[in-house]
Amino acid sequence: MLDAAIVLANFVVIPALSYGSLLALGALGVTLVYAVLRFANFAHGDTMSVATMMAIYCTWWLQSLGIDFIRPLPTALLAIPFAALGTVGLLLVIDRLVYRHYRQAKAPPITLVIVSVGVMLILHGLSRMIIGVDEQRFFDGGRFIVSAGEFKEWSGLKEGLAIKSTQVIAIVSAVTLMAYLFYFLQRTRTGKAMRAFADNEELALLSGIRPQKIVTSCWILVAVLAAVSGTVYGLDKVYKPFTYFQLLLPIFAAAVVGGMGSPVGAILGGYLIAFSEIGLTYAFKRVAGHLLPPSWVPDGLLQLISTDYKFAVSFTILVAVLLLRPTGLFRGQAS
Amino acid sequence: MSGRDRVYFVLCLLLIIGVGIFQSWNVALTMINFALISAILSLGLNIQWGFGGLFNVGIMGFVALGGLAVVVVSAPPVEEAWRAGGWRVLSALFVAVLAIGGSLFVWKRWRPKKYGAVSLVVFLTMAFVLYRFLFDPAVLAIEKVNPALSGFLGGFNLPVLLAWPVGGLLAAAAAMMIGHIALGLRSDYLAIATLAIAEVLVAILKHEEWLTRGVKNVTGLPRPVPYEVDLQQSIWFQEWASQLGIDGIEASSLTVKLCYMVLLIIVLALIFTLCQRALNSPWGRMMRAIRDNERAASVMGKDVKRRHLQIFVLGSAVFGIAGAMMTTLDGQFIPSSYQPLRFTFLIWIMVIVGGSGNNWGAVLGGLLIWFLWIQVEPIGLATIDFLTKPLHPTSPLRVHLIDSAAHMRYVMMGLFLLLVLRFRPQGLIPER
Amino acid sequence: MNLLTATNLSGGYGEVDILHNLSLTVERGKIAVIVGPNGAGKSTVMRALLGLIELRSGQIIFEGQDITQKFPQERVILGISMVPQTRNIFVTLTVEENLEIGAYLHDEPISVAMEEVFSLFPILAKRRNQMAGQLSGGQRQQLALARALMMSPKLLLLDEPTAGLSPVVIDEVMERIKQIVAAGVAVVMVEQNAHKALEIADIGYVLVQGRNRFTGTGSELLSDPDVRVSFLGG
Amino acid sequence: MGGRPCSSTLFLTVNWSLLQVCQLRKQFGGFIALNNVSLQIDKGSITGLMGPNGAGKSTLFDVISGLLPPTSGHIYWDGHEITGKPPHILFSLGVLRTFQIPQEFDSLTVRDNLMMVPAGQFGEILWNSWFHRDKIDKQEAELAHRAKEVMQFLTLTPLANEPAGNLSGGQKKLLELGRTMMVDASIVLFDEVGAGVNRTLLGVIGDAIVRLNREWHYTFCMIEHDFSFVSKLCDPIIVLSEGQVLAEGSSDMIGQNEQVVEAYLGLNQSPHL
Repeated sequence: MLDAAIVLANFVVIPALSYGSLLALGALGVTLVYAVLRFANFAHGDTMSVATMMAIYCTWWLQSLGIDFIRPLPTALLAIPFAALGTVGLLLVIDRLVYRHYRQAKAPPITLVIVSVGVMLILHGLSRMIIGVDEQRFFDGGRFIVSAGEFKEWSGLKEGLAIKSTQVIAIVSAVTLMAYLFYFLQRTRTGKAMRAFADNEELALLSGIRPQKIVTSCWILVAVLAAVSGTVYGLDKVYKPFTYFQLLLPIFAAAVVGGMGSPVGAILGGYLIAFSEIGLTYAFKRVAGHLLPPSWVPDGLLQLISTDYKFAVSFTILVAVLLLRPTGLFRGQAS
Repeated sequence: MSGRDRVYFVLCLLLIIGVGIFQSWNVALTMINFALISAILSLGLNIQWGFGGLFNVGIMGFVALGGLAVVVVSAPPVEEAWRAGGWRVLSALFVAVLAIGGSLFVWKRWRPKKYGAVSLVVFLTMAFVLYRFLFDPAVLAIEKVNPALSGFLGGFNLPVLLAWPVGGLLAAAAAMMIGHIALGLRSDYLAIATLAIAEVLVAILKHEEWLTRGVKNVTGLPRPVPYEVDLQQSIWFQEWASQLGIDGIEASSLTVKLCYMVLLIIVLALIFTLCQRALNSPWGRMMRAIRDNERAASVMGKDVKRRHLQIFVLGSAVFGIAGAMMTTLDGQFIPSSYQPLRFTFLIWIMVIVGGSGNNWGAVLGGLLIWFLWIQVEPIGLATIDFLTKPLHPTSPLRVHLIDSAAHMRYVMMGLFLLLVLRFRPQGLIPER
Repeated sequence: MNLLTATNLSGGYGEVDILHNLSLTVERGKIAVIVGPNGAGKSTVMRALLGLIELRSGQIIFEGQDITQKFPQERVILGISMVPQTRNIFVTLTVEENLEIGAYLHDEPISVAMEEVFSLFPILAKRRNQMAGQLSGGQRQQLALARALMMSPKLLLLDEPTAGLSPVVIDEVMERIKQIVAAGVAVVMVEQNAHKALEIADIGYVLVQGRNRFTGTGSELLSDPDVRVSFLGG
Repeated sequence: MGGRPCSSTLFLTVNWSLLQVCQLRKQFGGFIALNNVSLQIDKGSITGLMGPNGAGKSTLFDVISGLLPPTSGHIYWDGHEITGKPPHILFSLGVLRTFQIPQEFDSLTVRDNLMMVPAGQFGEILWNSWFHRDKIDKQEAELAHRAKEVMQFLTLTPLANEPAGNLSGGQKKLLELGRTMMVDASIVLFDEVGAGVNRTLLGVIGDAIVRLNREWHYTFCMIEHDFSFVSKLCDPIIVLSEGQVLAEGSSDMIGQNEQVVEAYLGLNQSPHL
């Protein structure tokens, strides 16, 4: 019984929690842009990619300096603030050069979506050009917080529980960042102004809120979210420009499922997508092996959908939600 | 077409001739062939976006379906695989279709009743178990049949040219289903939905090995034109080549490419004529009216929903045809080669740069952007090589820059798109 | 001295003028009401006073200062606050947050202003932590007024504050407006509901097709038979 | 209250009404835009629809023309129920409407804006546009001829090849009117044809409406605020207030109806008081 729970935690719950945390951060980035600037930002995946690239270079630099006082934590954590700063600068420059023109011309949202596709291509090309298409590993420090062997010894169970340090980092950093984001949106003057602007732009203008300030703070938040989620994802899995481009879809899925424009929705959507992706493609045979008498355990893997379709799961959920309830499960901004 | 528009096309032609002279005619012809297919894709998107204002970001999926059509139509059948589990797979798919149809029926019938949702879940679970019971062993059996060479069901061994219209029909059928459910969405949601659906389609093609061999690819697909080897060995061809004074091997490869080119031009001309006729007719007028103002068009008696579905299906059929042509040209079906950057976003750049709403513009965009897509790399390489000449040949910066030139195309494409959107939003050849 | 004097305003959206040589004045602590048939350009006057449409000619003086060329934001800072007719609250923010946004341009602490506003609208104090979207129609209208008052404006522009409200609630809202005026704020109010509005007006303007047709005190206008008929659009 | 009573179950009365609206109700959330409106529009009439802002006039048009589904109630066309039918079906019955804010097709020329109107054009079928050009050309020539007449009638001829998006507000209104003249409409629902139109142009439009009514036997129902304009053209006039029919009758009756004047002034004898 306990063994079954451990297997489940090991292969479903913990990976889904850490993956879901990162999806949630990504979806928050998409949803903020949607709420404040009112378009679906196709460039977000590649923004994360460029941010991560900055973090990787910065990590290498710190490593070459021999700075490792935060062992056993990975050096990359020290690099995140620098990457975030760099991303803030990048996004503000892009906004000034690209988006601002269309905002002032009051272009329809669809134009902005196409524009963001252009930005996506440029960022994607830049990351390929600068760091290359290959996988980059920049993780150092301790791999495991709890290793399977230690756990078995300690608990005396047949199954071991392994918790990777990157999984814990993902969950902790996501929760911290989300907490800060909600504090910012709910408690600070600028955060409230941002929500007011997202709610009713004309009235916000009548109240003296300057749109440029809101837009700037929105991009700053998006940059920080992208830097943290991108870097931690790279630590946990691996960094590769194309993978980050592909992350765009599960992120969109999370944002849409939660309701575009709703921060709470984005977070719940992130976990929902992560749990269904991992849960539906996990072979439950090992769990069943601990729960059922040996003669009852079926021959098959007890896997609902083959792992090949991991990504497809989130897209299918996305499409289903779009069709049945386009405002998202948690009521985002309706048309 | 105005004088300036002609200049654009002449410019395209000159660029390609330049490639022929400075690189090689073989390269130039390959480029032309793919540029022609790009022009067809771009026409397809122009039907959807330019005529009707539908924001479809799922082009890749329909192109891939067109590629699948080539496999299904023209690959030789694998008898052993059919015996091993072909019929069982088909019956599993039949069960799946029945289950989906049945669940829709149950949902409609029982939803108001108390146990509607429960009965639906029970029904679906049963259907799923049955489906997996039929499907899994069959797939295993098929994929075991000589996995290094086949391991899939194969096709019908029919002439490959037949695959082109079949690809169109397959894509149209898929578009019909997708359109029925997705076209009611707002434009940006439609974009996300189509992007996702295309990914799912390609994921299926990538992983259903019994159908497509998956990552093992289907190679050696038949051709509508002669093989180089046969040409080289035939006496009349050798004589003809020596008369022209060209090397036999090069002559054969040029001839094959020219044959393809003729076929492609025929198809492009056909689709273009149909597009032009449609656009310059009351049908085109109605479509543009719907695009401009759906509400007013519906009050003026136009059935907006049906028309949207019509152009969605039509444009997707064109993608399917182009996809089949591309797979034929490659001679192989590589599911993992379908990437949204290449098959969806690049087509969007073609239409927007060329001029959406104008068929000439779409064709121009297809030709021009394809040229740039291919040539940005050598041009970039030459530029970097020239600029970094002063550096030592093994200096890390120079090596890195030269390595990265290959990826400049994405940056350049993004830049083109942004520049055109900003300074010439109506495209090179505007709607009218 | 007049707080606001607008003289010979002409302009509109695009090429067609909606306002033609329109003039109006408001004194401190007084209420001016603009009434007239549908399509007379009443709401356009409001937008013109706040600088939301371009004027072709005319002049607007506020506190002796020519503000004709100023941006809407600058006018807000000078003390002109507007309550639009629709979408005039932030539905996803709480009542209190709506008021905080109302005082966005204020640098000093806003608790005093907020207490004042709450004493004027006790119902809002009770619901200060509720989402504004959950308020009833009349409460929403009160919140919209309260939000505009948080800026401590000298002039309040109200665009049909009673539209879509039931008669009992209309009385309530009118009562609040009277209190606001009594506190020294000048009000320009556009009203469909001419009877109720003219009853509390210090000065009334009847607009017909973007022009001044009648001007007078509320009761004068109400008793004038020509005014009554002109409401049918003549 | 105004409006004739009508029973939706026993609809056997022989009458001349072309369009009959019975107990129509439309609710947006808690807001009641139409509160059991019953009225009828007689064949060949020019019916005026007046009322203060927010009385529900445009909503009534939206429901009749199929853009909005009613919450409850029925609409009959020539005795047949048409409640909830989609706009393009109603169009084929001859129900045309214009919008308060002109809804032109801005990238189409003025001529194309007119020529796109008739339904079921031969050339609107894709197959025909490919393979039956000659027949299309013939039909197009007829349409172009009609469009030319309409443009002449409305003094729009010099703008024939201009994209409609470039027109001024008044010209767009004329174009809206012109679109209704491209087909043999049975009833035209006109939403504020006079808004933003100068007096001379309004005269032109008024004349056109009368002529269309007399010569082409159009039935009109028009929302209009300018009482003098309405009283010249319309008989009867129906006044809506707060989602209900307040009064109905000739222009003289309406002009002297104290209730109507009061409604406009905002002193309503609303029944829910």
